[in-house]
Amino acid sequence: MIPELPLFPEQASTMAGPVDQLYFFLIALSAFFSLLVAGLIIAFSIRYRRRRVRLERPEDFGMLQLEIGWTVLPFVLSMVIFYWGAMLFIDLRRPPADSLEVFAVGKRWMWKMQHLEGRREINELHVPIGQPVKVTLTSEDVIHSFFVPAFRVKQDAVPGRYTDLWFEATKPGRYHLFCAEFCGSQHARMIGQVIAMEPADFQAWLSGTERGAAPVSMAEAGKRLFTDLGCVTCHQTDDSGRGPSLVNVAGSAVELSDGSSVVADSAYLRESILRPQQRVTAGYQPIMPTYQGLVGEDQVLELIAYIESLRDRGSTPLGEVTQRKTEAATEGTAG
Amino acid sequence: MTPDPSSRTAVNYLNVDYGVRSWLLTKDHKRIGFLYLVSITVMFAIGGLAALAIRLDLLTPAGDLMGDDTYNKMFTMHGVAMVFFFLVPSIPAVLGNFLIPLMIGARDLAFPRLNLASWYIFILGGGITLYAVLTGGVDTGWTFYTPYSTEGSNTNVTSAALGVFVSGFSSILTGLNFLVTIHRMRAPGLRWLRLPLFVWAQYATSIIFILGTPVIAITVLLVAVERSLDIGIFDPALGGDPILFQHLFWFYSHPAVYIMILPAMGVVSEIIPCFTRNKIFGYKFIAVSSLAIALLGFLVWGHHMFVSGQSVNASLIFSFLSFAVAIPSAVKVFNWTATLYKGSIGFEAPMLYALGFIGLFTIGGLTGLFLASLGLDVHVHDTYFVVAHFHYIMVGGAVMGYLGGLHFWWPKISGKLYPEWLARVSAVIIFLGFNLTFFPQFVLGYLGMPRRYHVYPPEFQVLNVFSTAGASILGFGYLLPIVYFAWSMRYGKVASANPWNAAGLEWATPSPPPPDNFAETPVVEDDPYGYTRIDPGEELQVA
Amino acid sequence: MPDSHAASVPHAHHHGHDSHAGHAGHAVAHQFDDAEQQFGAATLGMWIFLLTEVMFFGAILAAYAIYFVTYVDPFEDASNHLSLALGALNTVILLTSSLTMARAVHAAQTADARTQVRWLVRTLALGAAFLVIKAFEYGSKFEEGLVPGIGFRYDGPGAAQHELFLSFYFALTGLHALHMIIGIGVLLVLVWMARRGRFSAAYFTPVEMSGLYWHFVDLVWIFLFPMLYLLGRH
Amino acid sequence: MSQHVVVPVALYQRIFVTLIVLTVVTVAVALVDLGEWNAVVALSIASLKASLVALYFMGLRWGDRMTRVAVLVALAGVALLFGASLNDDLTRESKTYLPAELRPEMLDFSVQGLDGLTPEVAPPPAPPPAAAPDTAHGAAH
Repeated sequence: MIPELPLFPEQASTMAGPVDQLYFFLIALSAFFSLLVAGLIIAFSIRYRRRRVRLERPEDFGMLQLEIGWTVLPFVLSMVIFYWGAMLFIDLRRPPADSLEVFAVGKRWMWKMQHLEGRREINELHVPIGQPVKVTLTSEDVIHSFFVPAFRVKQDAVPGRYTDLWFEATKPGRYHLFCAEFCGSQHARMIGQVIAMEPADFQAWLSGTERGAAPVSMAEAGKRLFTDLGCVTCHQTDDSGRGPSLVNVAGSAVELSDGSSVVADSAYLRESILRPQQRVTAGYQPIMPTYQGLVGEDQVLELIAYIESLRDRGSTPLGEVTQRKTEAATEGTAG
Repeated sequence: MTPDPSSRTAVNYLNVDYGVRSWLLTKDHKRIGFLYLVSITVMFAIGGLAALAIRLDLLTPAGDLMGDDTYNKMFTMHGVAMVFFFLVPSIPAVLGNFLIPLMIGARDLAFPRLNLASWYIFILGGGITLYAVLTGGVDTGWTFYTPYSTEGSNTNVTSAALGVFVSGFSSILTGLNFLVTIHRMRAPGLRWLRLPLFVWAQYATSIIFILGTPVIAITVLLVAVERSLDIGIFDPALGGDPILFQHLFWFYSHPAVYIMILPAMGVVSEIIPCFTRNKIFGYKFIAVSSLAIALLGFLVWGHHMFVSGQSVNASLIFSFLSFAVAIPSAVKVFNWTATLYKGSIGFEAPMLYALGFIGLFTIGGLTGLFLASLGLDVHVHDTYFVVAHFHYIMVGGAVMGYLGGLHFWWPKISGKLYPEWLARVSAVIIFLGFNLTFFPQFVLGYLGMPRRYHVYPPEFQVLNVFSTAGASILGFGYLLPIVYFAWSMRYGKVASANPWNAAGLEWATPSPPPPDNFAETPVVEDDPYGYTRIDPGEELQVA
Repeated sequence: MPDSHAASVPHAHHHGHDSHAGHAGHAVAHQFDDAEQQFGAATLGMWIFLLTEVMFFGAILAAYAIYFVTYVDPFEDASNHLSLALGALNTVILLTSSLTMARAVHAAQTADARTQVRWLVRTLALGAAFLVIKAFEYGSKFEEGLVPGIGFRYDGPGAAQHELFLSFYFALTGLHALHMIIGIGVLLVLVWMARRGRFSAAYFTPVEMSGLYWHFVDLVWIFLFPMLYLLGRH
Repeated sequence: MSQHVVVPVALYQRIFVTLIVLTVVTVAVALVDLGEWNAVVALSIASLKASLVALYFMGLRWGDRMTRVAVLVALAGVALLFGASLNDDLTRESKTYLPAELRPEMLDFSVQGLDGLTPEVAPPPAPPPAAAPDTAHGAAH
C-alpha cells in the first residue's frame, strides 16, 4: 500500500493561513538566496577552475559599494520579516475578549482539560468551530507545552504560573495535540486529540446528552467540595461562624488583621485556601488549617468558582475588579 | 617538489621525545592540540553512536529498538557529548591550539602549563560525564531544564551536571590562553589588520568563552546543588522561576552556538583564498563580522524562549536583535563567494569541505530567520524544524569546517599527506548523507513532529525513514577520514613544508614543526593572503 | 632551549588556574621574549580570569536581584534572620585584609623577606578570622533550623520566600567562603616562598597576582554584604 | 599594578580609611527607611567601594587601557543578563501562584469520576472565574 506521506499540515484555525503565508514568503526568500549563493559558487567554480593561464585580478579587489549593499539589503529584508512575524505574534498572544474558557492542566504525562460548564476530559478537548477558545494552562509538576500543529499554536504550561493560548477552529475534525517540552520518560506519549465540532454538536456534547451524565458546572463541583472539605463548618452564610462569611467576598476589599486591606481576587482566594495564615481577615483568629496538599489545582479552581458564584448579581464581576486594582497598583499605592 | 630526505631526520615536535610521559606531561601547544584531537574524536564517536541509535529507533512509529527511558538517555548523551565535548572544543582546542602560535610567529601559547591543565580538566569533565552515562545515564536533554532536572528526573543529573561544570573550565582556560597570546605575543610587524582571519575568529570565540562559560558553570552548579541539597533556587513550590533558569542557561548556550560556528568560519576564510589563489575579498569586513557576531551573540538568547512564558515585550526585543545578528553571517557568506571571482580554483578535499560549508551554512542561517520571526516560531519551536536548523549549522557548518581545517593543516600536523582521492570521495559522501538526513526534518518539523519524541504518529514515518537512511550514509562518511588519517600517519607520503603553496606563517616552518616552531622569530612585512604574489605556476604537491 | 627552570609555584589546589600566577623562577619562560612581556601576560591573564569570576558571581547575583525585585517584602523580612553585626564586622575584616594584602605586595617590591612574611601572615589571619565568623553564622542558622531543604523549620508568613532567600544566602556566601579558602591556600604558599626570599623588586609576580585575586574576593563581599544583610533593616 | 609601579603606602591607607567610612555610611543609611531607594543607595555605595578597590588596590588606574575595557565589557555582560531577564520578569502577562504540593493519590480526577457525577439541579453556568489578568507579582503580595 502506498505509505501516507503528508508534506504540509492541515490549516484548521484562523491563524493557520497568515502563519503559512509568512512561511511561504520565507521559503521563497531562502530559496532565492540559497540558489543565488550556490549558483554563484558553481558558476565561479566552473568558470575560474585552475588552468595554466592566470587571470588578471587587481591586487586589492574590494568594492565598498558591494559590501554596503549586502549589509543594508539583508538588514532591510530582515526588518520586514521581523515586523511581519511580530504582528502575527501579537495576534497569537492576544485572546479575543469573548473566547470560550477552557482550563488545561499538564500533569506528567497527561493533559487534563476542564470546560467552564464542567465537562472534564483527559487528553481530549472538544471545541466548537467558528468561536475563539482561550485555553488557560498550568502544570502540576514540570514544564509541559500545549501544541496543536493544525492550529499553529503552542504555549508552555509552567508550574507555578498561569499561561494561556487561544485559537479559533475553522474545520471540524480530529487534530493532534502534542506535549512539545521534554517532560520525562513518557513525554512522547503525552499526546491527545483536539476535536473541532459544529457549534450545535458541541453544545450537545457539552450538555453531555450523548454520554448520559449531565455535567456539573465548576461552581457546582466547588459547592460539593466546600461541604466535603468541611469549609462550611466555619464559613457560614452570615458572620456567625468561626470564619468570615464568603458571601459577596469575591471581588470586594477585605480588611486584614494587620490593618491593611486587599481585594479578594482569585490569587488571594487561592492563597487563603493554600496558605491561610498568610493574610487573615480582620477580627478572626488564624485557626484555619492549610489545604495545601489536600486539594488539586482543578479543585482550587472549582472552590474559587463556587465562592465567586456566592456574589449576588449586582456587584462587579471578578474581571473588572482586578482591572481597577491594577490601576490602583500603577498609582504605586499597592506595595 | 619532492620532500628533501634531510627533513625526515630533522627534530620536530613529534619525534623530539617518546614515551607516554612525554605526551602526558607535555607543555608543547602542538602536542596538546594532538591530545585534544584524539580525545574529541572519542567523544565524537560516542555522540555519533548515540545519534545512530536514535535514528534507528525512529525508523518505526512505535520506536521498537529501545524503551522510552533508554531513548531519552540516548538523545541526552548525543546532546551532551556533541555540544560540550565535541563542538565547543573541536576547532579551538585542536586547530586553535596547534595553529595560533604558528600563525602569529610565537614559540608557544602564553601559559603552556595552563594549556595542559585545560586538557586534563577536559578529560576529568568527560570522565565524570561518562561515569554518569555508564552508571544509568541522564535523561534531561543537554538543556537540563528545571524543574524536570531538579525534581522530575531520577537519573544521574547531578553527576552529569558536575561533568559539564568541570568541562566548562577547560574552555575558560583555553579562551584565556588565546586572548593573552594574541594580545601579547604577536611577531614583530604583525599588526591586528595583518592577522590571519582564523586568528580573528579564535579571538572572537575566546571572548565568548570568557564572558559566557562562567554563567553556564554557575547555572549547572545550581542545578546540581538544588538536586543534592534539596534547596530551592528554581523550585516553583518556593516561588522559584523555571523561566529564570532558561534565561541563565541560554545566556551562555546561544553564544555557545557562535563558539561552535565562528572557528569554522575562520577555517573557511583560510581555505578559500588558498584554493582560489586569490586575496580574501573584504578582509576587514570578515574580521569585524567575527567580533560583531561574538558581541551581538550575547543579546539574542531570548529567541529560545518565545513560547516558554516569556513576556511579549521581551520576545519582541529578542526577535529584533536576532535578526540583527544574522547580518554579519550573511556578510561573511557573500565575501567568501566574492573571493571565488576570477580565481584559479582547485577542488582538493579542503576546498570541497569549504564550499560545502558555505552552501549548508547559508541554508542553516536562512532557516534561522524562520525561527527568529515570532509568528512562525510559535508553530515550529521544539519541533524537528529546529533540529534540522541547528544540525545544518552544527553538522553542515561546524563539522564540515572542522574536517576542512583538519585536511588543510594535516600535512603540517602530521608531516604526512592524506590520500587525496579518498578524501574527496568521503567529502561528497558526507555532503550527500548530510542532506538526506536533515532536509526531510524541515518538512517533518513544519508538519508538527515535536523533537525528543520516542514514538510518533504513523504519518511521519516515511520522512523519518529517509532521515535514518541519510544518517547511515553520513555515519559511514565520517568513518572514512578517521581511517585514512590514522593510516596516513604511518603510510602517507612525507609532506613538504608547504604542500598547498599557501600563504601564512604556519607554512613558513617545516612540517611537522620543530618544538619551538620557528628557528628565529619571523618578521611580518605584508598583509595576509598574498596569493597573487606567490608564483601560481607550480603544480601543487598532491598525493 | 628546553624549559629547565627552577621549580615553580606548585599547582594551587583549585583547578590549576593559579598556576600561571607562579611564573618559573626569575628567568623568562621560553615562550616569552623578555620579563616585561611575561609580566604583562601574567597580569592580563589574571585579569581575564577575574573577569570570568565576575561573570560567575554576576550571574548568581543577577538571579538573586531578580528574585528580590519579585519578592521585595518577604526577602526584606528574611534578611532579618541574618546578624547585621557579624556581617558588618566581616566587611571591616575583609577591607582590612585588602589593605594588608596591598602592603604585602608593596613589601614584596621594596622590603626584605621578614616584612613580606609579616604582612602576608596578617592577611592570612584576617582571612581566617572572616571564616571563623562565617562558621559562627552558619552554626546559628543550623540551630535555628533556617537551613533550606528538609530541615527548614520556619513557617511564618512568606515561609517559601524565606527559604528561597536563605537558599541564595547559603549559595552566595558558600561560594564566597570557598574562594576565601582557596585564597588562604595561595597565601600559605606565598608565605613559604617569601620565607625563602624568592620575591624582590625584579620578581614579585606571584604576590601581585595573588593580591589581585584576594582583592577580587573582597570586592565580591563588598556587594554581598549590602545585598544580603542590609535589606530589611529599616 | 602595571609594569613595576610602586604605589606609596600612604595612598593605600587613605583608600582604606575611605572604604571604612563608606561601610559605616552604608550601614547607617540602611537603618533609615527610604522605601525603594534603600536598595539603590546601598548598591551605589557598594559600587563606589568596589571601584575604589579595583582602581587603587588592584591597580586598574595604572593598568593599560585594554584591561579597563575588558572589565567594562564583563560588567556590561552582567548588566545585560540582569536587565533583560528583569525586563522579561516585570512585563510578563502570566500570573504566578504557589502551587499546592500535590500527591498523586490525592487527585480525585480519575476518569471514572467523569460519568459518576449527577447534579441535583443544573445551576445556570457560573460566570467564568476569569483568572485575574494581572495580580501583583509573586503570590505573596
